[in-house]
Amino acid sequence: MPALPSPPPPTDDTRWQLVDRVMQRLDYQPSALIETLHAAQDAFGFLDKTTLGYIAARLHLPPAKVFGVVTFYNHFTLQPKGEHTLAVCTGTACHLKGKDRVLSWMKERYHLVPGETTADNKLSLVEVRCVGACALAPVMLTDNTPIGKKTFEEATTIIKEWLGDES
Amino acid sequence: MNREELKNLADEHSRHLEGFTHHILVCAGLGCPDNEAIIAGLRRVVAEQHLDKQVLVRKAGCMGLCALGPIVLIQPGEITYHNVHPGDAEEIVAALGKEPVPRLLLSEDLPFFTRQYKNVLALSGRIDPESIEDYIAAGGYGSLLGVLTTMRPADVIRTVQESGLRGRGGAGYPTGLKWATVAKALGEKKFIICNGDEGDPGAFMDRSILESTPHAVLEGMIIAAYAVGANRGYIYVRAEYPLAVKRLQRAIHEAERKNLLGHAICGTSFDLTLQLRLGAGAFVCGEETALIASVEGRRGSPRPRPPYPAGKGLWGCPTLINNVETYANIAPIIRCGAEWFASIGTEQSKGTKVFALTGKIHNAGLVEVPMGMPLREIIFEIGGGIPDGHTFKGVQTGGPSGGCIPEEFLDAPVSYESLSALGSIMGSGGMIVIDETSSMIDVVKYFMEFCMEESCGKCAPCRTGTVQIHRLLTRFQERQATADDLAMLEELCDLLKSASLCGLGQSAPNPVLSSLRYFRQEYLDRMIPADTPGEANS
Amino acid sequence: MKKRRLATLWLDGCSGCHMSLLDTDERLLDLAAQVDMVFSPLADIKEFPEQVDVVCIEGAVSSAEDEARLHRARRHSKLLIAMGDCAVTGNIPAMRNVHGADAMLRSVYLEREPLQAQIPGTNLPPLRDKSLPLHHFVHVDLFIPGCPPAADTLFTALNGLLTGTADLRLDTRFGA
Amino acid sequence: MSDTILTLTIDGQPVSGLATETILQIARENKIDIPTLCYLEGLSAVGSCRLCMVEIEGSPKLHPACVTLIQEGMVVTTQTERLQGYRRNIVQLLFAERNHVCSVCVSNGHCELQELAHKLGVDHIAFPGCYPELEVDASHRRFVLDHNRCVLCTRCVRVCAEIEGAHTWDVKNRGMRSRIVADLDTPWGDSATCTGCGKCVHVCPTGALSEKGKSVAEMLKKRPSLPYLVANRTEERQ
Repeated sequence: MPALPSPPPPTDDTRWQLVDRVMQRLDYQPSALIETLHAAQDAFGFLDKTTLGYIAARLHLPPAKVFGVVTFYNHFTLQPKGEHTLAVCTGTACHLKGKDRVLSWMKERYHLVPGETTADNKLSLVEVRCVGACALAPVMLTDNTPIGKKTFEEATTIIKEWLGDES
Repeated sequence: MNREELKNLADEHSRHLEGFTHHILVCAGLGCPDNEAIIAGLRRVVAEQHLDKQVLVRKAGCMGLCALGPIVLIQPGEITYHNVHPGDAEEIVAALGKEPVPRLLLSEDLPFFTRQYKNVLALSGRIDPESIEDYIAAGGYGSLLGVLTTMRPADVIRTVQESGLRGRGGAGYPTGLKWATVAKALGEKKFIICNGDEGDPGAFMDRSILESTPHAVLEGMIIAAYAVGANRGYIYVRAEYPLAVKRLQRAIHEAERKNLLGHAICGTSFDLTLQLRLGAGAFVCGEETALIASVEGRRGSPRPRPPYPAGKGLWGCPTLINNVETYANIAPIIRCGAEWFASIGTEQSKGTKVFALTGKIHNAGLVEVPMGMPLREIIFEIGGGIPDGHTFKGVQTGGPSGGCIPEEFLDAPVSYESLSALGSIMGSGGMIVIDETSSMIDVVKYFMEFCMEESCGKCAPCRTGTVQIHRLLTRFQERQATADDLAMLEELCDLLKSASLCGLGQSAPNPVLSSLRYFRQEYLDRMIPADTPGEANS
Repeated sequence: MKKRRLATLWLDGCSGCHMSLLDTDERLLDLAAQVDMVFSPLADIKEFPEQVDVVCIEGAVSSAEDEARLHRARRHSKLLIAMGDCAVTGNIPAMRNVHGADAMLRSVYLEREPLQAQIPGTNLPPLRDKSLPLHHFVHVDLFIPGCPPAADTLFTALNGLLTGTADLRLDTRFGA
Repeated sequence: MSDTILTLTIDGQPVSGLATETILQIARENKIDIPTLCYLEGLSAVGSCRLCMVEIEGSPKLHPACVTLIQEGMVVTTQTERLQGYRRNIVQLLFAERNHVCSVCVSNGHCELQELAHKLGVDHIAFPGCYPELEVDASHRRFVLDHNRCVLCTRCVRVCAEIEGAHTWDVKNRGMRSRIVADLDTPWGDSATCTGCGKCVHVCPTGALSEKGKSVAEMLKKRPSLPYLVANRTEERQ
């Protein structure tokens, strides 16, 4: 079978090279899909339909299959995130030790629920699956850095700082 | 690399390490925040005082006592400091060779340290996870070289079989038997996979092992691949474990450079390439057929077994899948012999097991104990009991697939057989302690919500049944449940257990069933009396 | 032989099931020989009586009033039959459950450019947010699915109950 | 080995088959009825609806008949009270999962879910409905996808990928949020991959996929063509 023509990247953004490199390293095999999606999300922060369409075409995968994979895994997001991210661990130890406290605080003070981003695009609140730092429960990650022990106070201080909230 | 070169490298690096009078090992795991600042602080003080030649500040793996972290270990002397801050650097350096800093000192007689039996974790916290030389100087890769030069694949399999090692991922399938099946399976290509998709919320054994001693896992995998005849392998790690991923990547690269991986390993005719594959957030990918689907780049939906992966796995080829801790047990078994391993533990559960001890417990952290140790000893002696004057209510083993064991069975030994007799499972090693302030129904509902969110949606009983069970538990939580609800709850649990496609669905009812067995009164107390007209069941 | 006391109740349904019951034609006479019709939308009786042997209920439970009438019927009847899909599954009335009662009322009375844009309120029992089948409130002794169940099915069921046939095999299904 | 004839009993009836055949195939050959929903002859078997679970003597577990190969001396039971109970519960769970309103459904009278409920004696749904808010995609010129009636059997996904070769359909999300999806969540009418062949419509067991402009009486689904297609194609290849 003659090779299908492969499309060029959708834009001349150099970040496409990061995505292309992964596909090339994995020989454009269908099995490269998840690794490629990781690379694309690392590069662009999220996965939009242009990106998915490009990856599907390059890997010769049906678009529906790509969409099925992207939406199966929690880690992938189709929406851009805010400048900062507060991730609240939903592991068992964190549940027992009151992860809900900071979530209710966020809801009360900023009307923000997990999965949402503030209107000024400063902060995204997300829930993450157990990060395995259970001894620090309840665990929160501020821009991917775990904070422990005095979690609640630390987290609220950092969030107020991010949002320029001086009260 | 041959045995002699390995020995030379080990000797050379040992001499280098022995050249320092003091070693300061800082836990650089995910569970010890600020460790980078502490290491930087210590290095700065050492440099300022021109002690570079005498004092070596090293990054190390997890030392287990995460609740009191960050932990710093001083050698020689086995001095352990806890709750260290970057600002403590000067004091720590000043105390080297003198009286330890009392404020930070942990007694080495703590049962937490003395009651453990470290096998898999023996090097954890003792070596730099990012240095292959450190691992080799500690005897690492010796088992591999021994295997490649003196043992046939069948000998390796026999040794593993004789050791009695069972899978540490949860199900406890005999490891040697699995290896033998893959070795016998027909197929030109065979694969080996390491399951590092530790999805049980509240468990972090595999994260810690991968972060602390990545080479131990690689060594186990290389030996396994040799034994079953696989030439390609994948390590599937959760994307939530960035540090483990980074260290594994580095470890693979270093092992390749030392010819311990890749083409013609150590001059033999054995080839093995290992690649990392990142999970993307799906608990069900811990199930082996789902994990294979994910490695193939597909949705992580399990498929019916048989055929089992040992016969038809990755791309339809025979595939060996073991968990991180299982592989980490291999090198010690080869090194110390099957008899040694089989001498530890109980009749049907051999060796040691690593547990992640969390929840309402003093010494939250990672512990390794011989199989057969009573739960009470793990929780009350090693774990230091329940903090803040609260009382023990139950311990959940096996996470969302396990059950909660109450006080009256605390003298049961931890082993595959006894935990399953108690209606729980060994699982991967999560041990979550619950005190009297938590309602069992709340805990059980938490696990059911987890299973509901993590259900892949392929089979009807799990996809739809978890939703209905979760709804019923909410009715109990809100004290709206009726006797019919209780009957329906039990019926649905039976359905999921018997009819679901994979382990996730089949074990999802376990927390409910075990709480109905041991804490039934909590359900009964939340039911509305039979003669009250029922509220709408919606 | 003393005649059995039969009641029928019409909750949130289209009355099609009652029509189907009337559709038993001349067999109504056989039924009439066996029962007294003590309460029914087909008879002018205001209060649900105290002692009823069999009550056939059409329609889903869509308001507090429906709920109260259902409970009263259950309290005073030996056998309660869910007659037709609305009573058995919620059927058409339950289609609003996806959006809730408010959204449905707004959509129907305010957002469709009606002549008089207002939600009728006075003198009407307020709707429950969800419209639900009978068995979510009370114990149901027999379910007769069908929209509506065929006249034959209804007759077989009633006749069977009255004559004490142990094994009632009704050839009907949802949507029949 | 594959041409060895094996003998076994299903519901007490002695039957025989090849080692490559499944319990379901042999049962159907012998007019033993095992309920199925996701299974369709001609498509790969996925064993996901769990309705065809059977008991096998000597095994504590239940086995999906559609993917379990027969073995010599196997003693299979397909109709115990326990199995029928599970089947009734699964059918009820499926009804409760989405908005199945048989009386106004285009497939009323020729729907496999409705028929299963009837055959299994499901006369009401014990579980409360979930009443999810679901879309109806009527963007295609000839066909309609109504998620309210979908049971996620994935026959449409398989027929499109395996027989038509278009792979327009897949499943998005997971668990209770799983939905059939075209391309990159594209309205069906805008799908670049759909060939408009209509095979998905004809394999759909319920009213989730239907043809526009057809009345309930007209919306009959034509299925027997599948094994014929598969057989022809296999012969061609050989």
